[in-house]
Amino acid sequence: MSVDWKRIKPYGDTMNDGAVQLSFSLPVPVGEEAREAARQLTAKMGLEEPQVYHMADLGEGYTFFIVYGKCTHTVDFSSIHVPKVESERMDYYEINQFIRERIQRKVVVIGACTGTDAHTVGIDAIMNMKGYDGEYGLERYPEMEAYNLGSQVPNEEMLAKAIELNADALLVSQVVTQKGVHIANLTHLVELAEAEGIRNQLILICGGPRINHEMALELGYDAGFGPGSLAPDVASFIVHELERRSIR
Amino acid sequence: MSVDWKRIKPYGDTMNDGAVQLSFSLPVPVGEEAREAARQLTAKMGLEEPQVYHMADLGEGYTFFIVYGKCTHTVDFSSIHVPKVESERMDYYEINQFIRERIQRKVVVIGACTGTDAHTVGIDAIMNMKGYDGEYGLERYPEMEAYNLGSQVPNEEMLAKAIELNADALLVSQVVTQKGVHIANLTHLVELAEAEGIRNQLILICGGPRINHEMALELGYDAGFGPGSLAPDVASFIVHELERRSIR
Amino acid sequence: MKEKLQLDQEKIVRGRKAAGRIAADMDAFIAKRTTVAVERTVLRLMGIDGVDAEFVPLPNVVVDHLLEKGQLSIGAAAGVINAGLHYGLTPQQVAEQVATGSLDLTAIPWSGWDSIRREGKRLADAGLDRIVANRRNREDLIRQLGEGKKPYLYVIVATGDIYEDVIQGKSAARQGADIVAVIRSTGQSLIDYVPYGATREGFGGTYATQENFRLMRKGLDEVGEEVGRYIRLCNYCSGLCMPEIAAMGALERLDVMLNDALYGILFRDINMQRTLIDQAFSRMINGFAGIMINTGEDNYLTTADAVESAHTVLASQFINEQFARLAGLPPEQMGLGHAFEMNPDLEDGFLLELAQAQMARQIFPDAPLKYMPPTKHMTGNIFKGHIQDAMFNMVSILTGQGVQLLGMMTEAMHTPHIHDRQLAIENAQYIFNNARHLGEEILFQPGGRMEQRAQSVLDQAVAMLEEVEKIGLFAALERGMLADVKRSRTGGKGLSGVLEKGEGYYNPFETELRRRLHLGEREEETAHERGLETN
Amino acid sequence: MKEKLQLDQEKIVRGRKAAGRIAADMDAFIAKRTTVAVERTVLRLMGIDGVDAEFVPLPNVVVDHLLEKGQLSIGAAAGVINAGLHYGLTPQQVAEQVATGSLDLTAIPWSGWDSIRREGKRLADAGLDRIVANRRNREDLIRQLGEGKKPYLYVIVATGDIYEDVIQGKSAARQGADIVAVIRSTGQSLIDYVPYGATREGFGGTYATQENFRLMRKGLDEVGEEVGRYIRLCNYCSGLCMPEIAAMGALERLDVMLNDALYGILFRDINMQRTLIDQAFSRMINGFAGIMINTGEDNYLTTADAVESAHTVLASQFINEQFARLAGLPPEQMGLGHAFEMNPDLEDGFLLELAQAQMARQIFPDAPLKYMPPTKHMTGNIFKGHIQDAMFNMVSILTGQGVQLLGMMTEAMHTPHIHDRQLAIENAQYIFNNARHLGEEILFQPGGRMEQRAQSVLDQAVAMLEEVEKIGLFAALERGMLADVKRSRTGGKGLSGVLEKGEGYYNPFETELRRRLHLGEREEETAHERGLETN
Ligand code: B12
Ligand code: B12
Ligand SMILES: Cc1ncc(COP(=O)(O)O)c(C=O)c1O
Ligand SMILES: Cc1ncc(COP(=O)(O)O)c(C=O)c1O
Repeated sequence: MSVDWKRIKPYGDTMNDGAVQLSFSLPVPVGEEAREAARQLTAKMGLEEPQVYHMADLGEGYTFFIVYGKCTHTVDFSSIHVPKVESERMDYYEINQFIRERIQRKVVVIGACTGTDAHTVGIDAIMNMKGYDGEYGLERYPEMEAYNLGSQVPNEEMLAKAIELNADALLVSQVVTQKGVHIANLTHLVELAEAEGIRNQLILICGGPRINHEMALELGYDAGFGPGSLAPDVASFIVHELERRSIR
Repeated sequence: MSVDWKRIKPYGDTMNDGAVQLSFSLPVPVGEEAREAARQLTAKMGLEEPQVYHMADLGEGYTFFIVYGKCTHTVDFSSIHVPKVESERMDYYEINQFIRERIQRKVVVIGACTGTDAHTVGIDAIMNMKGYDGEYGLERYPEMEAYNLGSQVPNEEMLAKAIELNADALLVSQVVTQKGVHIANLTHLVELAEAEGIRNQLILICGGPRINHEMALELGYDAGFGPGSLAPDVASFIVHELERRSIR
Repeated sequence: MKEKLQLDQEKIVRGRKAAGRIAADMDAFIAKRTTVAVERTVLRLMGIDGVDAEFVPLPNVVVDHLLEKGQLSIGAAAGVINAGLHYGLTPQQVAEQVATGSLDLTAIPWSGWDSIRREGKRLADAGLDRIVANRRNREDLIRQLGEGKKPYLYVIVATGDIYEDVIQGKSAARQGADIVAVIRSTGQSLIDYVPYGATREGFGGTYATQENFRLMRKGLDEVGEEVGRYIRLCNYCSGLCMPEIAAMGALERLDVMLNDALYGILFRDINMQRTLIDQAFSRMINGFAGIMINTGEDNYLTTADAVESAHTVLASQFINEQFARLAGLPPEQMGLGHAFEMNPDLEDGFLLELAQAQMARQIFPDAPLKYMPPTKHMTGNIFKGHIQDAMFNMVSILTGQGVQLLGMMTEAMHTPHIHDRQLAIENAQYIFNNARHLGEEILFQPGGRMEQRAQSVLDQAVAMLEEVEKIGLFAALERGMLADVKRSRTGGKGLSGVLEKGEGYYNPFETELRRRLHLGEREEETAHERGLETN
Repeated sequence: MKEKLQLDQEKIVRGRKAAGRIAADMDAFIAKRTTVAVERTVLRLMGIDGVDAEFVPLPNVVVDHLLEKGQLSIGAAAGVINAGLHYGLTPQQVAEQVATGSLDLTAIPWSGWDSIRREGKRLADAGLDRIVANRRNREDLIRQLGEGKKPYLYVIVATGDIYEDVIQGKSAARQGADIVAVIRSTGQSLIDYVPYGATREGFGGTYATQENFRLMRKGLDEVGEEVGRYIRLCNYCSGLCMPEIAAMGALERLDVMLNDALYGILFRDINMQRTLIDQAFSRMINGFAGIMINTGEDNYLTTADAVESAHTVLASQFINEQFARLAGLPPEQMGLGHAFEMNPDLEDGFLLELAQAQMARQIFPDAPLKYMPPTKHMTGNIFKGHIQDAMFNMVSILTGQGVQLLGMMTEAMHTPHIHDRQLAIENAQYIFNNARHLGEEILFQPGGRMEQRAQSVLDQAVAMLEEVEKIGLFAALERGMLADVKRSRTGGKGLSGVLEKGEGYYNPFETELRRRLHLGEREEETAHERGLETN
């Protein structure tokens, strides 16, 4: 029963039993052939003994399935390395002190929910005076000047504001992700910033429920923050990055 | 949006989007590395853009995940052929008439829930006088002699009964399937029957929630009946098979 | 039957009175104004449709033309009718010629108000008769096919592609859905025109276009016929094109439309004058078309806490009710909104929610309340989410809600997949059937936690309404008294589309609607009074 | 507090009286008999453990030896004690020598009843004191660590491998489980010995062995310490080794044990005499050990319909209650069973279930009712299953059940996977917390559907009990009056293990237990009377 870290497999009730549950629909009419199609599909996914435990007719030639099977794939857990925001997390007081002592001027931060996205709760959680989950938002930080532009802000408008206010960091929130609209929108902002020649003067940060740091880096951002992020996480990153850049 | 029957893919809200939901546990402690392991595993299963939407610490070094992703595998629906019990399904009256006219003697049937399995509801549904789901059980059929041996019947005892009563068909129910106990038990019965040299004189039928016809054939049975089967399904098969054998 | 919660009836009357005055005051303001959207609506109802070479909808082309020429303040109808009379053209032909630039509506000899009003009346009758025919058609179909039991099962489709939406909607109807709503793409509510034609590219929803309405209507009629149940179609009015979309809905036989007097202001930062004027005309159309409106009180609780802010929902329901009354919309068509947004981790949260739902039911006895599912407390844990939705269904069947917007277990990740909807419907069907008459069998402890909760929400709502009444709705919105967002009277989107009505302003449809809806002429003196009548 | 459902109190008294007479009559029968299992139990309590070269447990070896020699009817204790006294051996040493064949217990000089009874009393005190110590230990741990709120969250583990079970049990405890039950392998209840040692190969469950008990106890104690909550351990008595397993449970500090007076007869075709004799002694041990028993009324509804057969559950609860009383088991340890097996597709099924659960709560006010989840209506649709389980949790918190055996969404496919349990616990925690005091806030319509339902179930149960009382329990079982299965008095498994007590029969543990449990000597004349006392 001891774990082989090089070959991790799903676990139901016996080590390496591979137990996995799936559900999905297929564009085929309900019936035994549909059931077999579901079985074949999951077999292709590497499941042994796939069992279709439930099949429901959705009408219009579609069928829904619930399948259990034994996954044959394994993962090498020992080799996993996840890029994380590396800066040490400070608290509200430490961050302000850090700015006073090491940056010695106010840090200017602009936030917005961009494009056609109107989900402001996330960016508000990071920025609002009253804060979120027991943490003050950036607007409360005495050593920061924080501007929350609100929702549905065009990328152009956000960049114009960045230039106008000589911003240190831009905080972009993206919540709607259907058809990859957030990717397109986030990429567009980076391109605009590069075109304006100000990419390097800015710390570009994005966040949202489907964002993670690794993906943010891939999109050309300096950091990405996912679900559960709080103001100190972001602020710590910003001030460390500012210091790092000034040294460089 | 038209369906390519040669390349069927899961469907969420757009043809061929491949949308699939999975859940499983891994024997790794909760954390970002665990999340990545789940992602990698589902990627190996052929999912693109796997998203770990939920992760729960199960303690003891185990973590539970709910993942959505886009399945890249496809299935050729046009080539699927599922073996089915082919005999035409008759009703109670037709079956009895068929026996009177074409078999011209009582058909002897023995049923049991074998091995250590005590789940009699299934076999009772097929055999009991009062029937199930609006269909009389085999005990009610005037042209049949049906014996229900009940639960936890050893294979040896069942075969002895078959010889004693000169049975035409054996009906074996298997409901407990943990660790493949039903496979072992069903195989054992076939082996015993072969050893006794009476395999060919018997119609061997198995049934249960995890049984299907294809699998029954593989195990050496003449037919298998899964969830939702009713007495007329089985009886139709038996009498047709008896007639077929007598002709041959 | 004795009411389940003993609430202070006096308080309810006071709340309704305050809301009545708030609405009536505003109506006097509205009476003197029109908007580009209202005028485009008039043109649509006159039969103008289609787009110009740049894909600008013809109603926009004509209204912009008149606005530019400074002639919009007498209403768009007059110019178009005048041109029609002069050249013997239909309104559509007039619009097409304006679009090609071959016609300048301000440079045509004036036929005189008499002929114009006569032709206006004729066109209004024709337009409204089409709507009446749709309404009859709906009633016939319901009579023939029957309909689902209440609470109606209401689901959304939101693939972004109308053809996929039709499939998903039909599938849902087969599962048991009674109402199918097509959610709009992000951003549509902030564009000042209605896109044209069938669309296949939306984000988080599908554009509301007349062709899309038609395609969906056709699909649902087909499946309704097959399953033997009339399937209602829903779309969204609120936004910069509120009355236009109401008209489109009336013309394509939609059955339900989202229409909230304040939503655009609070949640989309649309200018308050604009939205309040637009909502009035849009609701007259909804009311006349026999369309049930759905108000958007659920939105209050997506940002605020359901315990702390429950009273804002009730206050808004009172206001929406009074604006609807002023538009001649009967209580039976008032799908007032509220939502199950109680934190699932709250001890006894279920009690509080049950109390609030029961309270709403008692205060608006004739309204088919629209109950929204848990959304903000839904997480990536679909299994827990599915039971949160079950609890929501439980409250609904216990309190007799009218329209159940089904919760989806995948709420936190994507707009519904085809089977998400099936599972949601199955969830509701199970609970509704298995606990069908439970509401009749249980009573609430007099003076208990639930009664106390409901009474305290009512008290807070009434206090709030009386405060708003004192300062007026505009000032209240400016102070952020609703939903905690401050809006300025001249800020937000769409103010430039607001116009004071000029001397001789003429809107043939409004005139005819007021007549047919038995709404008296608006008189500023009596407005304050009229708002008071309660049903 | 006024009771929620107004039930006919007279009927409740009549039901209890009938059950009391049924049990008392049977007790007179039991008093005169013993079984191989009872005798093996005595040996186990005297400290005999281990297996012989063929893996036959030593208690079996010794009892079989005495049986063969025709000496078992005076009880197994006498022979072993006599040998011990004679050779200066411990019971374990005696048993080991019997196993190797080096000792014939029937060929040893007789020490005389006085010495034997003296030594018997000493051994009984030692054995029972070990149990007392366990009981104290449990009480101390609960005092130190605390325990979960009621209803206790009860989950099963059933991997077939005790080491996996420990992991799964500890994981469950961390999620919030209060009771962990290790389900037995299929078939164990029909073998007439208890397997030995740690086992890793079971089907649909894990063998109940004393070593497995110990391993699990250790695991749960560890995790209980860490999570700061005493975690109860449960296993199964009913079967051919009923009292033996009860003894093992008492020795290894189990906290809960399945123990039903009729289960083995009805659902495992164990001979009725055998089970009834076995259950009596097993319950004395459970009672004395402070172990809560769980009866198996849920089983009635896995084959019969929950509407039609609800009264059989109640009748059986009455019978189980009276047998428990005769064994000195206090109401606080009577986890009487019932189950949520109402068809989910039944209109108003939830009302009926709620009525039945409330009825049980009122009729057995001091018993920590054990409520079983939906099983037979669970299907491969895990999503619907999860909400069926939520409804079950809802009924429980509304009616104040004591022990909630958590439903698993995967009920129709496999014994629980590690996360199935986590989701089930989350389900219950959500519902219990979110609707914690709802039961206090709702009343039931007097004379309504629910009250009528409960009263009718009660009426039917009482009629049935009075019928059984008339003909006696054996005859009733023969006629198939319980659970629709007919059993013959001499059929079924295990009859050969039943013996009439011979002249001078001696069971030191029974004697000492009756004393410590303040159970008077059994007298056939008064038995009929004693059964009548109700609490
Ligand atoms: C509340 C809500 C709304 C409210 C928004 C109110 C408001 N002012 O924000 C209203 C009702 C207006 C709304 C409307 C719509 N919504 Co909405 N909505 C939600 C809901 C229920 C909760 C979102 C939320 O507030 N989460 C709480 C916050 C705190 O979490 P968060 O955003 O993840 O933020 C945290 C982190 O991600 C991070 N973070 C976020 N941003 C940033 C930025 C930076 C720089 C950093 C460092 C960190 C950071 O920190 C935050 C705190 O920890 C979700 C469903 C759900 N349960 O998640 C749907 C959801 C997001 N909505 C959705 C949709 C489709 C819509 C609509 C388009 C539907 C329609 N067609 O009408 C509209 C249109 C809105 C628009 N134009 O964008 C979909 C999106 C689907 C998708 N994946 O694309 C969801 C998932 C619902 C669904 N299943 O359909 N919605
Ligand atoms: C009822 C039940 C019981 C009852 C059985 C009563 C009885 N007399 O049958 C009781 C309470 C006694 C019981 C006990 C146990 N059970 Co049980 N039980 C169930 C339950 C809830 C329903 C089974 C049922 O009756 N289905 C209804 C019938 C009509 O359906 P069916 O069997 O599929 O039969 C149909 C078809 O399959 C077919 N069919 C079946 N047999 C045959 C035969 C032939 C020849 C033909 C033609 C057709 C046919 O026709 C039938 C009618 O359409 C299931 C869970 C579930 N919801 O499915 C668990 C379940 C089957 N039990 C299970 C287990 C583990 C046990 C125990 C081992 C638990 C324990 N350790 O205590 C015990 C031991 C029993 C034993 N020794 O076998 C597991 C099996 C896991 C697995 N896959 O291996 C299940 C799935 C529950 C779970 N998730 O743990 N159980
Ligand atoms: C009343 C009302 N109108 C309209 C909408 C949709 O508006 P939009 O299309 O702007 O997202 C909503 C959304 O919830 C609403 O509640
Ligand atoms: C009272 C009682 N005892 C024992 C059991 C388990 O018995 P077995 O091990 O025979 O399956 C059950 C099963 O549900 C039960 O209800």
